[in-house]
Amino acid sequence: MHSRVIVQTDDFDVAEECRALANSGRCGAVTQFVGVMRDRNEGDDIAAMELEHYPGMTERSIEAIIERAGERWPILAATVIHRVGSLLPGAQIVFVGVAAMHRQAAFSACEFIMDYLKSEAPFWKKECKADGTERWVDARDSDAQALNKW
Amino acid sequence: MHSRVIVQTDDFDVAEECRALANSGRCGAVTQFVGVMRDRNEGDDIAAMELEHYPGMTERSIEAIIERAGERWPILAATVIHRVGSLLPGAQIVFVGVAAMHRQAAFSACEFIMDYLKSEAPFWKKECKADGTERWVDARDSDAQALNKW
Amino acid sequence: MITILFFAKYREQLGLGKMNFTLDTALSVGDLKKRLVSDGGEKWAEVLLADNTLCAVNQTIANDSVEINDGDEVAFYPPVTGG
Amino acid sequence: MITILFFAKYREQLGLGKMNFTLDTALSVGDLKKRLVSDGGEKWAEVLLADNTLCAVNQTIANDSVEINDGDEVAFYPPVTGG
Repeated sequence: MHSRVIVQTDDFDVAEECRALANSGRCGAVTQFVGVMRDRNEGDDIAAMELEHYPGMTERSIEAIIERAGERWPILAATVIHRVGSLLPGAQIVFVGVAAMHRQAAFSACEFIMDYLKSEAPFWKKECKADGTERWVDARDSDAQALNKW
Repeated sequence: MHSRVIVQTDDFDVAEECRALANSGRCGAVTQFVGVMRDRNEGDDIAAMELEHYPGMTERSIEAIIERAGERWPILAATVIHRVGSLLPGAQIVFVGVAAMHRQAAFSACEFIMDYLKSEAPFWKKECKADGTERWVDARDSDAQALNKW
Repeated sequence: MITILFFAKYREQLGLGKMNFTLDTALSVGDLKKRLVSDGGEKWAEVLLADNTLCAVNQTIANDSVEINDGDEVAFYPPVTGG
Repeated sequence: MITILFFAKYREQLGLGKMNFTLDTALSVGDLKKRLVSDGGEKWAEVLLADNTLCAVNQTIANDSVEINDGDEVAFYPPVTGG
Protein backbone atom coordinates (compact mmCIF):
# COMPACT_ATOMS: atom_id res chain seq x y z
CA MET A 1 0.00 0.00 0.00
CA HIS A 2 1.41 3.34 -1.03
CA SER A 3 0.77 6.36 1.18
CA ARG A 4 1.51 10.05 0.70
CA VAL A 5 1.02 12.68 3.42
CA ILE A 6 1.65 16.35 2.80
CA VAL A 7 1.10 19.48 4.89
CA GLN A 8 1.49 22.60 2.78
CA THR A 9 0.35 26.20 2.40
CA ASP A 10 -0.30 25.79 -1.33
CA ASP A 11 -3.57 24.66 -2.87
CA PHE A 12 -3.78 21.19 -4.44
CA ASP A 13 -5.12 19.85 -7.73
CA VAL A 14 -7.76 17.18 -7.20
CA ALA A 15 -7.49 15.86 -10.76
CA GLU A 16 -3.73 15.40 -10.47
CA GLU A 17 -4.13 13.55 -7.16
CA CYS A 18 -6.84 11.37 -8.65
CA ARG A 19 -4.64 10.43 -11.61
CA ALA A 20 -1.74 9.56 -9.30
CA LEU A 21 -3.99 7.40 -7.11
CA ALA A 22 -5.48 5.58 -10.11
CA ASN A 23 -2.04 4.88 -11.53
CA SER A 24 -2.11 1.11 -11.03
CA GLY A 25 -3.67 -1.38 -13.42
CA ARG A 26 -5.44 -2.98 -10.47
CA CYS A 27 -7.18 0.23 -9.37
CA GLY A 28 -10.92 0.21 -10.05
CA ALA A 29 -12.08 2.84 -7.57
CA VAL A 30 -10.83 6.16 -6.27
CA THR A 31 -12.75 7.88 -3.48
CA GLN A 32 -11.89 11.44 -2.60
CA PHE A 33 -12.92 13.83 0.10
CA VAL A 34 -12.28 17.56 -0.12
CA GLY A 35 -12.93 19.77 2.89
CA VAL A 36 -13.92 23.28 1.87
CA MET A 37 -13.88 26.47 3.95
CA ARG A 38 -17.41 27.72 4.61
CA ASP A 39 -18.23 31.43 4.84
CA ARG A 40 -20.30 30.99 8.00
CA ASN A 41 -19.77 29.14 11.26
CA GLU A 42 -21.70 29.11 14.53
CA GLY A 43 -23.98 31.83 13.15
CA ASP A 44 -21.21 34.26 12.20
CA ASP A 45 -19.85 35.40 8.85
CA ILE A 46 -16.26 34.27 8.53
CA ALA A 47 -13.81 36.37 6.52
CA ALA A 48 -10.68 34.23 6.79
CA MET A 49 -9.10 31.37 8.65
CA GLU A 50 -5.63 30.61 9.98
CA LEU A 51 -4.55 26.99 10.22
CA GLU A 52 -1.75 25.86 12.54
CA HIS A 53 -0.21 22.40 12.90
CA TYR A 54 2.47 20.52 14.82
CA PRO A 55 5.19 19.87 12.22
CA GLY A 56 6.32 16.29 12.38
CA MET A 57 3.65 14.95 14.67
CA THR A 58 0.87 15.94 12.29
CA GLU A 59 2.38 13.96 9.44
CA ARG A 60 3.16 11.00 11.70
CA SER A 61 -0.35 10.85 13.10
CA ILE A 62 -1.88 10.89 9.61
CA GLU A 63 0.52 8.16 8.47
CA ALA A 64 -0.60 6.08 11.45
CA ILE A 65 -4.26 6.59 10.55
CA ILE A 66 -3.63 5.51 6.94
CA GLU A 67 -1.77 2.47 8.26
CA ARG A 68 -4.78 1.48 10.36
CA ALA A 69 -7.09 1.95 7.37
CA GLY A 70 -4.81 -0.30 5.33
CA GLU A 71 -5.10 -3.02 7.96
CA ARG A 72 -8.90 -2.92 7.83
CA TRP A 73 -9.54 -2.63 4.10
CA PRO A 74 -7.68 -3.83 1.00
CA ILE A 75 -6.57 -0.46 -0.34
CA LEU A 76 -3.87 0.19 -2.93
CA ALA A 77 -2.91 3.78 -2.11
CA ALA A 78 -3.92 6.73 0.04
CA THR A 79 -3.07 10.41 -0.17
CA VAL A 80 -3.72 13.08 2.44
CA ILE A 81 -2.96 16.74 1.77
CA HIS A 82 -3.77 19.32 4.42
CA ARG A 83 -3.25 23.02 3.99
CA VAL A 84 -2.02 25.37 6.74
CA GLY A 85 -1.65 29.14 6.93
CA SER A 86 -4.23 31.69 5.79
CA LEU A 87 -7.30 30.53 3.90
CA LEU A 88 -10.32 32.34 2.49
CA PRO A 89 -13.91 31.07 2.22
CA GLY A 90 -14.34 28.59 -0.62
CA ALA A 91 -10.73 27.41 -0.31
CA GLN A 92 -9.90 23.73 -0.35
CA ILE A 93 -8.59 22.80 3.11
CA VAL A 94 -7.97 19.07 3.05
CA PHE A 95 -7.80 16.25 0.53
CA VAL A 96 -8.20 12.57 1.42
CA GLY A 97 -8.00 10.18 -1.52
CA VAL A 98 -8.03 6.38 -1.48
CA ALA A 99 -7.53 3.93 -4.35
CA ALA A 100 -8.72 0.33 -4.20
CA MET A 101 -9.73 -2.47 -6.53
CA HIS A 102 -13.36 -2.12 -5.49
CA ARG A 103 -15.43 0.79 -4.29
CA GLN A 104 -16.55 -0.49 -0.88
CA ALA A 105 -13.01 -0.48 0.51
CA ALA A 106 -12.25 2.90 -1.08
CA PHE A 107 -15.35 4.51 0.44
CA SER A 108 -14.89 3.05 3.92
CA ALA A 109 -11.17 3.78 4.14
CA CYS A 110 -11.63 7.36 2.91
CA GLU A 111 -14.31 8.12 5.48
CA PHE A 112 -12.32 6.36 8.22
CA ILE A 113 -9.17 8.38 7.49
CA MET A 114 -11.13 11.63 7.42
CA ASP A 115 -12.96 10.84 10.68
CA TYR A 116 -9.74 10.04 12.52
CA LEU A 117 -7.86 12.97 11.00
CA LYS A 118 -10.56 15.23 12.45
CA SER A 119 -10.10 13.78 15.93
CA GLU A 120 -6.40 12.97 16.12
CA ALA A 121 -4.26 14.98 13.73
CA PRO A 122 -2.86 18.09 15.43
CA PHE A 123 -4.30 20.97 13.43
CA TRP A 124 -6.02 24.04 14.87
CA LYS A 125 -8.25 26.56 13.18
CA LYS A 126 -8.56 30.20 14.12
CA GLU A 127 -11.38 32.10 12.50
CA CYS A 128 -11.32 35.77 11.61
CA LYS A 129 -14.93 36.92 11.69
CA ALA A 130 -16.31 39.47 9.24
CA ASP A 131 -16.49 41.98 12.13
CA GLY A 132 -12.70 41.72 12.57
CA THR A 133 -12.64 39.70 15.79
CA GLU A 134 -10.80 36.39 16.00
CA ARG A 135 -11.59 33.13 17.76
CA TRP A 136 -10.14 29.66 17.99
CA VAL A 137 -12.57 27.05 16.69
CA ASP A 138 -13.83 24.63 19.33
CA ALA A 139 -13.72 20.89 18.77
CA ARG A 140 -17.10 19.42 17.92
CA ASP A 141 -18.79 16.59 19.81
CA SER A 142 -20.09 15.28 16.49
CA ASP A 143 -16.50 14.64 15.36
CA ALA A 144 -15.81 12.53 18.45
CA GLN A 145 -19.10 10.69 17.93
CA ALA A 146 -18.24 10.01 14.27
CA LEU A 147 -15.61 7.54 15.50
CA ASN A 148 -18.24 5.31 17.05
CA LYS A 149 -19.13 3.80 13.70
CA TRP A 150 -15.64 2.32 13.26
CA MET B 1 -30.40 20.90 -4.34
CA HIS B 2 -28.65 21.24 -7.67
CA SER B 3 -28.09 18.13 -9.78
CA ARG B 4 -26.16 17.56 -12.97
CA VAL B 5 -26.20 14.30 -14.93
CA ILE B 6 -24.14 13.80 -18.06
CA VAL B 7 -23.47 10.79 -20.29
CA GLN B 8 -20.61 11.46 -22.67
CA THR B 9 -17.79 9.82 -24.61
CA ASP B 10 -15.26 12.44 -23.48
CA ASP B 11 -13.16 12.23 -20.36
CA PHE B 12 -13.93 14.54 -17.42
CA ASP B 13 -11.82 16.77 -15.19
CA VAL B 14 -12.21 15.88 -11.52
CA ALA B 15 -10.78 19.20 -10.32
CA GLU B 16 -13.23 21.19 -12.43
CA GLU B 17 -16.15 19.15 -11.13
CA CYS B 18 -14.96 19.58 -7.56
CA ARG B 19 -14.72 23.35 -7.97
CA ALA B 20 -18.24 23.51 -9.43
CA LEU B 21 -19.63 21.40 -6.58
CA ALA B 22 -17.91 23.52 -3.92
CA ASN B 23 -19.20 26.72 -5.46
CA SER B 24 -21.54 27.65 -2.61
CA GLY B 25 -20.53 29.51 0.52
CA ARG B 26 -22.36 26.89 2.57
CA CYS B 27 -20.40 23.95 1.15
CA GLY B 28 -17.98 22.43 3.64
CA ALA B 29 -17.52 18.96 2.14
CA VAL B 30 -17.21 17.47 -1.33
CA THR B 31 -17.06 13.70 -1.68
CA GLN B 32 -16.14 12.23 -5.02
CA PHE B 33 -16.02 8.75 -6.45
CA VAL B 34 -14.18 7.93 -9.66
CA GLY B 35 -14.57 4.50 -11.23
CA VAL B 36 -11.47 3.47 -13.15
CA MET B 37 -11.08 0.77 -15.78
CA ARG B 38 -8.96 -2.11 -14.52
CA ASP B 39 -6.64 -4.06 -16.81
CA ARG B 40 -7.80 -7.43 -15.48
CA ASN B 41 -11.22 -8.93 -14.77
CA GLU B 42 -12.30 -12.44 -13.86
CA GLY B 43 -8.73 -13.62 -14.29
CA ASP B 44 -8.26 -12.26 -17.83
CA ASP B 45 -6.18 -9.40 -19.21
CA ILE B 46 -8.51 -6.78 -20.63
CA ALA B 47 -7.35 -4.68 -23.58
CA ALA B 48 -10.37 -2.41 -24.02
CA MET B 49 -13.99 -1.92 -23.07
CA GLU B 50 -17.09 -0.75 -24.89
CA LEU B 51 -19.81 0.96 -22.86
CA GLU B 52 -23.41 1.15 -24.08
CA HIS B 53 -26.37 2.96 -22.50
CA TYR B 54 -30.06 3.65 -23.02
CA PRO B 55 -30.18 7.33 -24.00
CA GLY B 56 -32.85 9.15 -22.05
CA MET B 57 -33.65 6.43 -19.55
CA THR B 58 -30.08 6.34 -18.26
CA GLU B 59 -30.13 10.05 -17.42
CA ARG B 60 -33.63 9.82 -15.93
CA SER B 61 -32.74 6.89 -13.72
CA ILE B 62 -29.66 8.66 -12.38
CA GLU B 63 -31.68 11.83 -11.74
CA ALA B 64 -34.15 9.72 -9.77
CA ILE B 65 -31.34 8.20 -7.69
CA ILE B 66 -29.94 11.66 -6.89
CA GLU B 67 -33.45 12.79 -5.94
CA ARG B 68 -33.76 9.91 -3.48
CA ALA B 69 -30.32 10.74 -2.02
CA GLY B 70 -31.47 14.34 -1.58
CA GLU B 71 -34.49 13.17 0.39
CA ARG B 72 -32.31 11.15 2.76
CA TRP B 73 -29.41 13.52 3.36
CA PRO B 74 -29.05 17.31 3.42
CA ILE B 75 -26.93 17.72 0.30
CA LEU B 76 -26.34 20.92 -1.66
CA ALA B 77 -25.42 19.54 -5.08
CA ALA B 78 -24.67 16.29 -6.89
CA THR B 79 -22.95 15.59 -10.20
CA VAL B 80 -22.84 12.29 -12.07
CA ILE B 81 -20.82 11.91 -15.27
CA HIS B 82 -20.67 8.52 -16.97
CA ARG B 83 -18.66 7.80 -20.06
CA VAL B 84 -19.80 5.56 -22.91
CA GLY B 85 -18.06 4.25 -26.03
CA SER B 86 -14.56 2.79 -26.16
CA LEU B 87 -12.32 2.94 -23.10
CA LEU B 88 -8.83 1.70 -22.37
CA PRO B 89 -7.41 0.40 -19.05
CA GLY B 90 -6.74 3.22 -16.60
CA ALA B 91 -9.49 5.38 -18.08
CA GLN B 92 -11.91 7.19 -15.82
CA ILE B 93 -15.37 5.62 -16.34
CA VAL B 94 -17.70 7.35 -13.92
CA PHE B 95 -17.71 10.36 -11.62
CA VAL B 96 -20.08 10.79 -8.68
CA GLY B 97 -19.60 13.99 -6.69
CA VAL B 98 -21.69 15.31 -3.81
CA ALA B 99 -21.44 18.64 -1.97
CA ALA B 100 -22.87 19.17 1.51
CA MET B 101 -22.35 21.39 4.52
CA HIS B 102 -20.90 18.48 6.49
CA ARG B 103 -18.96 15.40 5.50
CA GLN B 104 -21.28 12.68 6.82
CA ALA B 105 -24.08 13.57 4.38
CA ALA B 106 -21.60 13.95 1.51
CA PHE B 107 -20.05 10.52 2.13
CA SER B 108 -23.34 8.68 2.56
CA ALA B 109 -25.07 10.29 -0.42
CA CYS B 110 -22.07 9.68 -2.70
CA GLU B 111 -21.88 5.99 -1.82
CA PHE B 112 -25.68 5.64 -2.05
CA ILE B 113 -25.77 7.20 -5.54
CA MET B 114 -22.91 4.99 -6.73
CA ASP B 115 -24.47 1.82 -5.30
CA TYR B 116 -27.82 2.49 -6.97
CA LEU B 117 -26.23 3.60 -10.23
CA LYS B 118 -24.50 0.22 -10.35
CA SER B 119 -27.79 -1.64 -9.92
CA GLU B 120 -30.32 0.54 -11.73
CA ALA B 121 -28.82 2.80 -14.36
CA PRO B 122 -28.95 1.15 -17.80
CA PHE B 123 -25.32 0.84 -18.84
CA TRP B 124 -23.65 -2.28 -20.18
CA LYS B 125 -19.99 -3.14 -20.47
CA LYS B 126 -18.43 -5.32 -23.13
CA GLU B 127 -14.85 -6.34 -22.58
CA CYS B 128 -12.30 -6.95 -25.27
CA LYS B 129 -9.81 -9.40 -23.84
CA ALA B 130 -6.10 -9.22 -24.60
CA ASP B 131 -6.50 -12.41 -26.69
CA GLY B 132 -8.93 -10.57 -28.99
CA THR B 133 -12.16 -12.24 -27.86
CA GLU B 134 -15.09 -10.20 -26.57
CA ARG B 135 -17.58 -10.79 -23.78
CA TRP B 136 -20.40 -8.91 -22.10
CA VAL B 137 -19.69 -8.33 -18.44
CA ASP B 138 -22.05 -10.16 -16.08
CA ALA B 139 -23.82 -8.32 -13.28
CA ARG B 140 -22.24 -8.99 -9.86
CA ASP B 141 -24.11 -10.33 -6.86
CA SER B 142 -22.00 -8.05 -4.67
CA ASP B 143 -23.53 -5.02 -6.37
CA ALA B 144 -27.05 -6.21 -5.56
CA GLN B 145 -25.95 -6.95 -1.98
CA ALA B 146 -24.44 -3.47 -1.64
CA LEU B 147 -27.98 -2.07 -1.61
CA ASN B 148 -28.81 -3.88 1.62
CA LYS B 149 -26.98 -1.30 3.68
CA TRP B 150 -29.37 1.46 2.61
CA MET C 1 -47.68 1.35 -33.19
CA ILE C 2 -45.09 0.94 -30.44
CA THR C 3 -41.30 1.08 -30.55
CA ILE C 4 -39.35 -1.84 -29.11
CA LEU C 5 -35.69 -1.46 -28.17
CA PHE C 6 -33.06 -4.07 -27.38
CA PHE C 7 -29.77 -3.33 -25.67
CA ALA C 8 -26.34 -4.82 -25.22
CA LYS C 9 -26.16 -8.62 -25.38
CA TYR C 10 -29.79 -8.87 -26.43
CA ARG C 11 -29.29 -6.45 -29.31
CA GLU C 12 -26.46 -8.66 -30.51
CA GLN C 13 -28.29 -11.94 -29.98
CA LEU C 14 -31.28 -10.74 -31.99
CA GLY C 15 -29.18 -8.70 -34.44
CA LEU C 16 -31.72 -5.93 -33.83
CA GLY C 17 -31.62 -2.72 -31.79
CA LYS C 18 -35.01 -1.24 -32.62
CA MET C 19 -38.26 -2.40 -34.19
CA ASN C 20 -41.76 -1.08 -34.65
CA PHE C 21 -44.71 -3.22 -33.67
CA THR C 22 -48.33 -2.61 -34.48
CA LEU C 23 -50.60 -2.90 -31.50
CA ASP C 24 -53.91 -4.27 -32.77
CA THR C 25 -55.21 -4.78 -29.24
CA ALA C 26 -54.18 -3.76 -25.70
CA LEU C 27 -51.30 -5.89 -24.48
CA SER C 28 -49.43 -6.34 -21.23
CA VAL C 29 -45.65 -6.68 -21.19
CA GLY C 30 -46.11 -10.41 -20.60
CA ASP C 31 -48.48 -10.66 -23.61
CA LEU C 32 -46.02 -8.79 -25.80
CA LYS C 33 -43.21 -11.16 -24.85
CA LYS C 34 -45.36 -14.18 -25.78
CA ARG C 35 -46.33 -12.61 -29.12
CA LEU C 36 -42.71 -11.81 -29.98
CA VAL C 37 -41.53 -15.30 -29.02
CA SER C 38 -44.33 -16.95 -31.01
CA ASP C 39 -43.44 -14.82 -34.04
CA GLY C 40 -39.67 -15.10 -33.67
CA GLY C 41 -38.96 -18.51 -32.18
CA GLU C 42 -36.14 -19.97 -30.09
CA LYS C 43 -33.70 -17.07 -30.29
CA TRP C 44 -36.35 -14.66 -29.03
CA ALA C 45 -37.41 -16.98 -26.22
CA GLU C 46 -33.82 -17.03 -24.97
CA VAL C 47 -33.80 -13.25 -24.73
CA LEU C 48 -37.31 -12.41 -23.62
CA LEU C 49 -38.07 -15.32 -21.29
CA ALA C 50 -34.74 -15.31 -19.42
CA ASP C 51 -35.23 -14.95 -15.65
CA ASN C 52 -33.24 -11.75 -15.42
CA THR C 53 -34.49 -9.93 -18.51
CA LEU C 54 -35.52 -6.40 -17.62
CA CYS C 55 -38.26 -4.43 -19.33
CA ALA C 56 -38.90 -0.69 -19.32
CA VAL C 57 -42.05 0.94 -20.66
CA ASN C 58 -41.53 4.60 -21.51
CA GLN C 59 -38.20 4.43 -19.69
CA THR C 60 -39.66 3.18 -16.42
CA ILE C 61 -38.99 -0.35 -15.20
CA ALA C 62 -42.08 -2.51 -15.87
CA ASN C 63 -43.06 -6.02 -14.84
CA ASP C 64 -45.09 -8.45 -16.96
CA SER C 65 -48.45 -7.07 -15.84
CA VAL C 66 -47.84 -3.49 -17.00
CA GLU C 67 -50.18 -2.44 -19.81
CA ILE C 68 -48.69 -1.18 -23.08
CA ASN C 69 -50.45 1.58 -24.99
CA ASP C 70 -50.16 2.86 -28.54
CA GLY C 71 -47.12 5.12 -28.93
CA ASP C 72 -45.22 3.58 -26.01
CA GLU C 73 -41.49 2.86 -26.02
CA VAL C 74 -40.76 -0.62 -24.73
CA ALA C 75 -37.19 -1.75 -23.99
CA PHE C 76 -35.77 -5.15 -23.13
CA TYR C 77 -32.31 -5.42 -21.64
CA PRO C 78 -30.04 -7.63 -19.53
CA PRO C 79 -28.95 -6.75 -15.96
CA VAL C 80 -27.01 -3.51 -15.97
CA THR C 81 -23.23 -3.40 -15.53
CA GLY C 82 -22.25 0.25 -15.55
CA GLY C 83 -20.26 2.25 -13.05
CA MET D 1 17.12 19.41 29.06
CA ILE D 2 13.76 18.91 27.40
CA THR D 3 11.89 21.02 24.87
CA ILE D 4 8.33 22.04 25.66
CA LEU D 5 5.98 23.20 22.90
CA PHE D 6 2.63 24.96 23.09
CA PHE D 7 0.21 25.21 20.22
CA ALA D 8 -2.73 27.29 19.05
CA LYS D 9 -4.81 28.87 21.84
CA TYR D 10 -2.32 27.76 24.51
CA ARG D 11 0.59 29.34 22.65
CA GLU D 12 -1.36 32.60 22.61
CA GLN D 13 -2.53 32.36 26.24
CA LEU D 14 1.01 31.82 27.47
CA GLY D 15 2.61 34.08 24.88
CA LEU D 16 5.06 31.25 24.33
CA GLY D 17 5.46 28.61 21.62
CA LYS D 18 8.60 26.86 22.77
CA MET D 19 10.71 26.67 25.90
CA ASN D 20 13.60 24.65 27.25
CA PHE D 21 13.35 23.05 30.64
CA THR D 22 16.16 21.46 32.63
CA LEU D 23 15.26 18.08 33.97
CA ASP D 24 17.08 17.69 37.31
CA THR D 25 15.21 14.50 38.13
CA ALA D 26 12.95 12.03 36.31
CA LEU D 27 9.45 13.45 35.92
CA SER D 28 6.13 12.18 34.71
CA VAL D 29 3.90 14.35 32.51
CA GLY D 30 1.73 15.01 35.56
CA ASP D 31 4.78 16.06 37.61
CA LEU D 32 5.92 18.40 34.85
CA LYS D 33 2.51 20.07 34.73
CA LYS D 34 2.61 20.65 38.48
CA ARG D 35 6.14 22.09 38.28
CA LEU D 36 5.21 24.46 35.46
CA VAL D 37 2.06 25.61 37.24
CA SER D 38 3.91 26.16 40.50
CA ASP D 39 6.57 28.17 38.63
CA GLY D 40 4.17 30.08 36.38
CA GLY D 41 0.96 30.57 38.32
CA GLU D 42 -2.70 31.04 37.37
CA LYS D 43 -2.29 31.48 33.63
CA TRP D 44 -0.36 28.22 33.41
CA ALA D 45 -2.89 26.36 35.51
CA GLU D 46 -5.62 27.39 33.08
CA VAL D 47 -3.72 25.86 30.20
CA LEU D 48 -2.11 22.80 31.75
CA LEU D 49 -4.80 21.68 34.15
CA ALA D 50 -7.78 22.07 31.81
CA ASP D 51 -9.75 18.83 31.42
CA ASN D 52 -9.19 18.60 27.70
CA THR D 53 -5.53 19.61 27.47
CA LEU D 54 -3.62 17.11 25.37
CA CYS D 55 0.01 16.17 25.83
CA ALA D 56 2.38 14.47 23.43
CA VAL D 57 5.82 13.18 24.38
CA ASN D 58 8.11 12.78 21.37
CA GLN D 59 5.08 13.30 19.14
CA THR D 60 3.06 10.48 20.68
CA ILE D 61 -0.04 11.16 22.78
CA ALA D 62 0.85 10.78 26.47
CA ASN D 63 -1.19 10.74 29.67
CA ASP D 64 -0.10 12.10 33.03
CA SER D 65 1.72 8.92 34.03
CA VAL D 66 4.12 8.84 31.06
CA GLU D 67 7.75 9.31 32.08
CA ILE D 68 9.75 12.13 30.52
CA ASN D 69 13.44 11.64 29.81
CA ASP D 70 16.25 14.02 29.04
CA GLY D 71 16.16 15.16 25.40
CA ASP D 72 12.41 14.54 25.03
CA GLU D 73 10.07 16.85 23.16
CA VAL D 74 6.91 17.52 25.16
CA ALA D 75 3.93 19.32 23.64
CA PHE D 76 0.75 20.68 25.19
CA TYR D 77 -2.19 21.55 22.98
CA PRO D 78 -5.98 21.97 22.98
CA PRO D 79 -8.38 19.55 21.23
CA VAL D 80 -7.63 19.45 17.50
CA THR D 81 -9.87 21.14 14.94
CA GLY D 82 -8.39 20.39 11.52
CA GLY D 83 -9.97 18.85 8.45
